Amino acid sequence: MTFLWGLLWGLAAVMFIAGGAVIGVWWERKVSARIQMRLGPQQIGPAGVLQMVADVPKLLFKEDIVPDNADKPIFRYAPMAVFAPIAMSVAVIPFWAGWAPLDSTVGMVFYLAFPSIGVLGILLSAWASHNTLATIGGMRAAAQMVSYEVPRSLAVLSVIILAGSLQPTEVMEAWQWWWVPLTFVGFLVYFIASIAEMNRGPFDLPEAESELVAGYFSDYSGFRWAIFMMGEYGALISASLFGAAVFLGGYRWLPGVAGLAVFLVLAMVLITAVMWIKWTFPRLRQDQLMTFCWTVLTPLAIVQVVVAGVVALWL
Amino acid sequence: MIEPQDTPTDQAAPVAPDLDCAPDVVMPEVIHEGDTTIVNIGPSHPSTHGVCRVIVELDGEIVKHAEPVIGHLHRGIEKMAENRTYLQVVPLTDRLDYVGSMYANWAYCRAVERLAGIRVPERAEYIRVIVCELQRIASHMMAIGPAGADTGATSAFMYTFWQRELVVDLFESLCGARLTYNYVRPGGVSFDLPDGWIEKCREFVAQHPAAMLEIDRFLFGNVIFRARTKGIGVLDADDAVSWGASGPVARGSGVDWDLRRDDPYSVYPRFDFSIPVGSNGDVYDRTRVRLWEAIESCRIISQALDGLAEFEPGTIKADGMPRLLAPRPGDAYDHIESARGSLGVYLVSDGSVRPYRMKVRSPAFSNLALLPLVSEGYTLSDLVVILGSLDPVFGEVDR
Amino acid sequence: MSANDLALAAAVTVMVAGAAGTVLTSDVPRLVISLGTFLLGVAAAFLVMGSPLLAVSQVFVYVGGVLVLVLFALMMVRRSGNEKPKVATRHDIGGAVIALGVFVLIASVMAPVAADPTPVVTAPNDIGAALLGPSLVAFELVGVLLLAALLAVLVIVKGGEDS
Amino acid sequence: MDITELREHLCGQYPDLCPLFSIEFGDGVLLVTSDRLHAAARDLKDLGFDRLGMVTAVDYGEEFELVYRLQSREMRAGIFVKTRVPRDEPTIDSVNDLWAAANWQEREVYDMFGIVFDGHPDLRRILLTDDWVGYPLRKDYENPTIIRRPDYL
Repeated sequence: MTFLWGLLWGLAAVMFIAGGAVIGVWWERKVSARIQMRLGPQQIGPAGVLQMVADVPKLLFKEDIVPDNADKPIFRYAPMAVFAPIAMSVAVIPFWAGWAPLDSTVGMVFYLAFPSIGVLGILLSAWASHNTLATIGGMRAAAQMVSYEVPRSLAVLSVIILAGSLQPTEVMEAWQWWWVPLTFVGFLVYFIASIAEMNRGPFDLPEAESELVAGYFSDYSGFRWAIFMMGEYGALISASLFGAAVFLGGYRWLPGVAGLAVFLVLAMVLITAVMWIKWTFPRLRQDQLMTFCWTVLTPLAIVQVVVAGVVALWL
Repeated sequence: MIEPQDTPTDQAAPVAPDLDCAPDVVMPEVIHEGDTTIVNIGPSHPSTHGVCRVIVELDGEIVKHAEPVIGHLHRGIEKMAENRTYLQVVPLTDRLDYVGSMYANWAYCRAVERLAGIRVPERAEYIRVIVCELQRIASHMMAIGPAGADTGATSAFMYTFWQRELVVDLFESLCGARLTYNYVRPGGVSFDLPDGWIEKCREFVAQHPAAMLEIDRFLFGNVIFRARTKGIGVLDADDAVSWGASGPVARGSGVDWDLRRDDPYSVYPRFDFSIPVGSNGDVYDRTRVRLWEAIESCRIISQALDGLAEFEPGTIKADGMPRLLAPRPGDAYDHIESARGSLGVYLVSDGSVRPYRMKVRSPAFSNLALLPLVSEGYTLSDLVVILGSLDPVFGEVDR
Repeated sequence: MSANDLALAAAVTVMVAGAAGTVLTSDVPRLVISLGTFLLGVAAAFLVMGSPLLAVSQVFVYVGGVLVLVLFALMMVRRSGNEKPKVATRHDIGGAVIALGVFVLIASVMAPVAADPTPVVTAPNDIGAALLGPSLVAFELVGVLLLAALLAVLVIVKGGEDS
Repeated sequence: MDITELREHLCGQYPDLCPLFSIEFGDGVLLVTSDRLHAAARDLKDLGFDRLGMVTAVDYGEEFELVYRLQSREMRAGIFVKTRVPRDEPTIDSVNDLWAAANWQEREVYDMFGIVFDGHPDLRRILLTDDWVGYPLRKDYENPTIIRRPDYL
């Protein structure tokens, strides 16, 4: 029975992420269009909301090209290895008082651990493509994602220390409004490191379209390419939901359904902020990216952990 | 009736001879030689700004050597010109620098006029100055915006492209074409300014500097953009002179050399304008020089629009222009300052109706030759930014 | 045989299959996938044994960190575009002997614990308390060892750049 | 600096180059023999011509004429240097050691005319592929893909 429930929730998470990605694409096109003095999609449906209905079949019907020199089975299934861990990470996000799809006692670590498997999928797809630019993109992705996990985990650690629990629902129950100013630096570190984790601008070096064409997914087309995009938008949605919950309080601001609405609005604001940043900033260079991680974000996160630890002594 | 003489009628269509054995089509994959990797960028790559192939030898991500391989857009325009009359060559020159067609038109026409001893009416000279300064703005927009896009700031590209669009709209109402104008002709220009054009042009000139200052603030003031471009691709002034660099590439390195002032042609001495010069010779200075040049161009255009009022409308062609030019034997060279640098055309006449030889001194060709020099020691990410800052247009590089 | 035993058996099967794949294949991507399978199997075994924190840490550190670094290193030394990268060793027998030795060592240490295979559910708080309580010295020593290893790597890398 | 001043300046500094100087279409032209080209170029560089604008050639049947365009920032003047090489043995000294710009310019002339530049560090085809047969800008170049424009005029 538990297994069946797990399967059902897994399916729901995948549908959630896929649907969210499709909406996210439309939203990003609208946001970027406003930033760039354009209109964005507007032909299909009111304000182009049905654009995605046209886009998904297009991607599905595109030819699925597998390069001759590619390592074919790995090339075919690597996108799933990128997408699946991200879909899994949604499972532990606390949506409602005392409820998360998978209410694990180690949910906070679970959330940090599973997206990190996605790097493996990126590396395998880069390797299997057998393409110079993809290889460089894969190496950049590995270096970047492994590095940015450190400040990201430390930032989340500050909340874990304050709550004294690894269970997301318990963290949410323990959450107090004054944690927002207290962990604000930690939230910023988490937010920036999450952008780097999901390979979005200004940290999109692994796919840097002006340097590596599309990096590790240069050779992908059609639906396999779409899975990469879904993975990217899934990571964006998942990271925003998690950040809105454990750092910004999520549903705790208002009781009942209104709380859920506040939670979703907070996540939406974070998603839009990520898009805003992407369409405004130029891309960092590899060495600048690493320097930023190790000399700015990590020390800040450590300071935040210390502050949280000292405060936690009085709790 | 005139029969075509040499057209093969009873033969099969000629077959291209060497295409399938060209060594260029072999794409090197990752080849390790010692500790370095050879990476092939292009010929079709979003950052090569055309069809350029760069063979890069990488040590990790550090560029050991970058070898540009050009000629993918070589159409043999110099050879084609030997087979056309002087007027028929003008459309060919459009296809040289397709981001700034007016320049090649003008440089070629100046060479023809020098060869044939044609005096151009002053109104036509003013119009030429106006369209070429507008073209400078349009062309620089295609250098500044992509500098943002190369570093990942795609929004800057849209902002500059908007400005270019306004210029291209002006050109469209002037001559009907948006890219290849065929507007400057030997002896003058092809059409006079249409009604209301001057007002539209003044409107553009009035809003352009503000738009440029906005880009200056949000692109050149951006901390990441500065970190990505300052101190990158440094070219010192001596190298710039020795390698024959010209235009913003040379001026970014502090070489204060602009043909509009230093070898004045046309009516430029009548205008008051300054030449922006950089000091560090890095990508940032090269790109920013273009931005200020665009603002200076606005000043020149408004002065030229004022000056235009003195001349009677319609006097845009030299008197007594023959239908078919057959200059006396000899050779002539003339050059102008295009958006990319000094663009010269060398013409040799044998007294017939066709040029005996045409040579285009292309600034983009000379500037691109600097790529191995300025990119060595920087990273692969910097390479595309440096290539973009040299602003090559491959129609002109390959000819 | 309880459901727990079944789950443990499944986890061990995955582990063995992954380990066998790691040893038997020489094709790098497949090798990495096998190793990943093995590590995920270990994580599953931890989960079944009642230690979800260990399981998740296993995924976090080994699959997300160490394995990625291994693959990263292998990509760096990839030789040529057209020949498939292979991992081959001339020390098969020596490697087997060392692996066997390690196995015997662990088995002899674990034998008294393994006598009673009933899973004990360990809460994260207990692990935290144990690490910062009785095992603090060992925990810190491991930390010092890791720091030393990190410094050694730095020295080696720097030395390589100088020469 | 206008052309007469340039002439006086040149004659004052290098009297042996003076008789070779002429004015055509308002441009100063220095006509030298091919063996003296490099020396003349060096003298002109010392005189202040620090930029090599272009190098090109013209096919005059029996001979190729090489045309060098030099510019001086200091004097604000330009000058042509012309020389001729025989068609059956088209060889000339490279000026790459004086101006680095000659690197690509001379490669292009080699590519299009088959003129060999002695002392050039990297004389390869530049615009055409490495295995191209013939030199397209020579007047006698034949290629099946070239269709002559009919003589309407």
